[in-house]
Amino acid sequence: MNANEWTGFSYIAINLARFIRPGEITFSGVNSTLPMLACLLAKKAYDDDFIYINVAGGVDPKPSHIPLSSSDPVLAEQSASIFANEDFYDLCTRGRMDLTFLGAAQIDGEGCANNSAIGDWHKPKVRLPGGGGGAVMLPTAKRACTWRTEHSTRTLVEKLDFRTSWGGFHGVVTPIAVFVKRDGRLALQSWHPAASLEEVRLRTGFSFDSRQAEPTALPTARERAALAALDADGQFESDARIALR
Amino acid sequence: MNANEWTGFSYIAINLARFIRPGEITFSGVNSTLPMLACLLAKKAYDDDFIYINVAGGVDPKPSHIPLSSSDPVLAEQSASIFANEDFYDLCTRGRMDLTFLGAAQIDGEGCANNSAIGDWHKPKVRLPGGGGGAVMLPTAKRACTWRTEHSTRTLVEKLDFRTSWGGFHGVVTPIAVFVKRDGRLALQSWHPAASLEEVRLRTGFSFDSRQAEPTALPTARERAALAALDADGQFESDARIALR
Amino acid sequence: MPSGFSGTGRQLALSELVAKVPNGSSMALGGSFLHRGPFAFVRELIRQKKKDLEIIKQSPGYDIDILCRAGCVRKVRAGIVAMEGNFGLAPYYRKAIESGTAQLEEHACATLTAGLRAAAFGIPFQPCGGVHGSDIASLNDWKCLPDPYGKGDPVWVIPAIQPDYAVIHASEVDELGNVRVSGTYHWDRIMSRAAKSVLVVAERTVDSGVFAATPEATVVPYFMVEAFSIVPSGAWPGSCWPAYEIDYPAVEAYLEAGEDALAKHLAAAPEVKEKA
Amino acid sequence: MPSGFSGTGRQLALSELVAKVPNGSSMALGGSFLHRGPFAFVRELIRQKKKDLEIIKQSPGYDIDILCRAGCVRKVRAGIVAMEGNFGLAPYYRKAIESGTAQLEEHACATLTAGLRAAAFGIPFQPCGGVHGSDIASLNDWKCLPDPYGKGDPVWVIPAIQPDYAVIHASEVDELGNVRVSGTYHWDRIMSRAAKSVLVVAERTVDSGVFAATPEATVVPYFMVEAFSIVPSGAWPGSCWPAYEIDYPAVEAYLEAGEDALAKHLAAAPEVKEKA
Repeated sequence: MNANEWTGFSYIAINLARFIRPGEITFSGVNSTLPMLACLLAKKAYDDDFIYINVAGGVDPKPSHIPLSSSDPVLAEQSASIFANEDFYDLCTRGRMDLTFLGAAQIDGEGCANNSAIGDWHKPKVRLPGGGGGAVMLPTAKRACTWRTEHSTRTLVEKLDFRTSWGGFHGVVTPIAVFVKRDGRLALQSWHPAASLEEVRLRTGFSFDSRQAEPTALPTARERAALAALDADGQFESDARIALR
Repeated sequence: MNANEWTGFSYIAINLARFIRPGEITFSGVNSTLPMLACLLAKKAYDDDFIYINVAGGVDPKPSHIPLSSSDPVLAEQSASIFANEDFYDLCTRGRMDLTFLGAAQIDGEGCANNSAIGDWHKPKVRLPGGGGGAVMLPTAKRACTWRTEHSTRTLVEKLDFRTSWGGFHGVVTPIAVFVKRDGRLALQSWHPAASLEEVRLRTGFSFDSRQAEPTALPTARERAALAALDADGQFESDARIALR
Repeated sequence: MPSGFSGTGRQLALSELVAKVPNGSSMALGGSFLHRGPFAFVRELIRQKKKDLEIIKQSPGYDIDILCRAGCVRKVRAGIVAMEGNFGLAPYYRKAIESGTAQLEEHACATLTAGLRAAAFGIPFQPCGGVHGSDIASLNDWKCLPDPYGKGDPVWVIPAIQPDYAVIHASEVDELGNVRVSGTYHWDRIMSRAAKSVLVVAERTVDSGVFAATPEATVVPYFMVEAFSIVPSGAWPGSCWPAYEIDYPAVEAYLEAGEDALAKHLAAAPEVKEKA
Repeated sequence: MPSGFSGTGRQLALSELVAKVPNGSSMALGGSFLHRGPFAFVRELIRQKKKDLEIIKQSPGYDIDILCRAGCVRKVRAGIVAMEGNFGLAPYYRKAIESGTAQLEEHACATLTAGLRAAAFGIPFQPCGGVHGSDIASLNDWKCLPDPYGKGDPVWVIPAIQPDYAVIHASEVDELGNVRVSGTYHWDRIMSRAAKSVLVVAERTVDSGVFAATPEATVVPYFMVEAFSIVPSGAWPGSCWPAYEIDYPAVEAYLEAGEDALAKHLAAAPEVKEKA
């Protein structure tokens, strides 16, 4: 594969999947198509299994098809149990959620998130979806990861308009970069091989450590095959409308 | 029926049943054979129905036989739902348990209960079963009723050895008397027609108002028939070993 | 209001069911986003021109959007609001909040659940894990209490949230109003315990004997249910597993601007077509 | 300890399952009185001469009695203790408490549940309705907190209770360790969420496909279960609905005085007869 062929959509899905660790309890929620795909991709592409739970109540489901809605009940097909909303939140607050994926509109250099409003909360320019899982899950999960389909100084900011969730993401994936938390701040782990450290720096609103950063490893054949199988007709990719630039 | 034929067993079961009101949510728990019988009796003997829930998770069950254990899963037979322990406790603490039956070893004049120990709690002469439902249910249920198979100054006391549960029973039935709460104290409502006001007073450790008391109305034919059907071979009655004196 | 509901006559027409709800009521709505929401009920609220409603739901979407669009909403208590399923933000909800015509009490989903738990448990407040560092706490003037036992960290406590009604779309009810759902019950269970009354719209009735064969699967026992209606496909344009999936073109048509689009959408609903 | 348990090799012989438990462990036991208790597990604790156990259960009976009789118990946290089913008090438990060889933390059933809820919810304490006026509160040095929102009455809060193990007797498990029970789950559900680890003894295994057909009925998902054993009739001499009822003569025989009676009872247990 040529680096230029690696689309933003595939970059995010695969790099989110790479955060999943063997044997760990990993959760994907509402409004989270890319994490849903990442979890399903990891099940297909990696030898080591993990415990996949999702907001539809599914536990290691075998969905008959991949739904557009990441909370679709199809995601509980062939599940041997329904692990409902109260249950997975409690699992998280008692400290046994290894990895959760959470959405974020703005992310700051400490990995905190704004999901609430652009502008003043009380007089918002844009009212965003809101707190969701974050304010409770981000500080209580062992690790939380997020993604942004736009890498810009509007989304990766020096200062959040509102701090919906505190606690700091373990990992953040954009179309051109992967950040991980190091010493309480987001550090660049790798950049899209078709981008560059300089581009990432220019398009990021917060300062970050890049000393250990390098180009992201290209997708393996298995990662590519798994994603292709999940998005056979390319609808997820086209719906997501993710551009590198 | 002659008053002398009215056994203590039947007196308690029927008078507990008479506390049950139409349409109300009524609960019987563990270690509560007589309330279990009272609830089943009320379903048979009275025209008006009520909502019967029990500790086996049953809601208006139709048990195939009447179990010796009042928490037996048979008490959920034919139930359309299982209303499990957390659920009925929550129902009570949020103020929607109309009537619960609760055991008590000692009862004082305010209708508070000791289920914990005879003698000093820390050096008990007799270690009793313990708190159970009472400490939470007695003060939060709309009404709670209890029974004692022994009517004596050891069981109906001026001062409890230990106050396991506060809140005051709405009703107390013994083999010879029915008390109800009036102005924050147990008042005598009626006495067994084969006993007398004087006998009740002599055998009760706390003082009580008896101004509205009268002999208890004899069992109706339906009440007697219902109890006879529930205890066809008389095993409950013989196991209970309840003497008037 | 009685502690429990019983007796016959509790199965009503949808219009009668909705007529029970006074203006100004607070209402927890079951389901999540486009899945198994009480959407026929919500549309009937609009037809009956209900006003000043307070809507309580961890993850509302279509329901809160259409209610805001029709001007029925005074207050929203929610965790996350979106259409989902690739439809993005809920535009009419967004407009209502941005313009101030509806008031938002923003929650994390789990803090809303904590408030419902407090009501369900009969306690004034419920501690909730997490929350620290979130600006939502000060927004809502939530309190953080130290552990009186000196063992744990201070914990945020959420005040009780007791809706007047929990409104649930069920897979099936029996003739008494016992409720079962297929798949996840989302937050329906805790809503049913927290609310003063539960109203149910179900896809169908089945015989009580079916419920009695696996009573463990009943989510809400009949005595919590004040009344219920049968509306097949009532969760349209959302899904009701496993009977039907999201009707994406219908959601798209709903999202078209203008009063016409709304009227057309309301007229196309299964509870209307059923009658016609 | 991992957050979740997975992989094969988690089905063990009963002796291996029990061998996982170190002396001094705290253990929540499922079921209630003589119903669906993990009694084969409890007897194996005795055979393995476990010591200093802390037993946590709202309504223990046979289990706590036989463990006290065998000298395995250091501490009991319980709501109500009795043999039930007309057998009255639990005599060996009673003796252990009266003589001080075991220590009792007396609860109301619901306060014990509150403590388990605190652990399950990841919070240091859980408010619990009722309790006011009970001498149990001062016995345990429980605290009563005012409502910081000034709306409700002061409420008693119970400190978190996190057992090392929850031990459950299940109607059936699948090959992964998913757990179903018939009838009420008593307090098994909250115990499984509160404990650091769940150990299960089940009547039988069934194919995962059976579970997948009605996943709503699964009480404990496999990833909470550290390990499990299959012991048919393992709840003997108690009931396991609908397979078998209480074996009253066996309970009566157990209650006979003397070491012989205990030895005979242990030898008559199904987990022993199975092997022979």
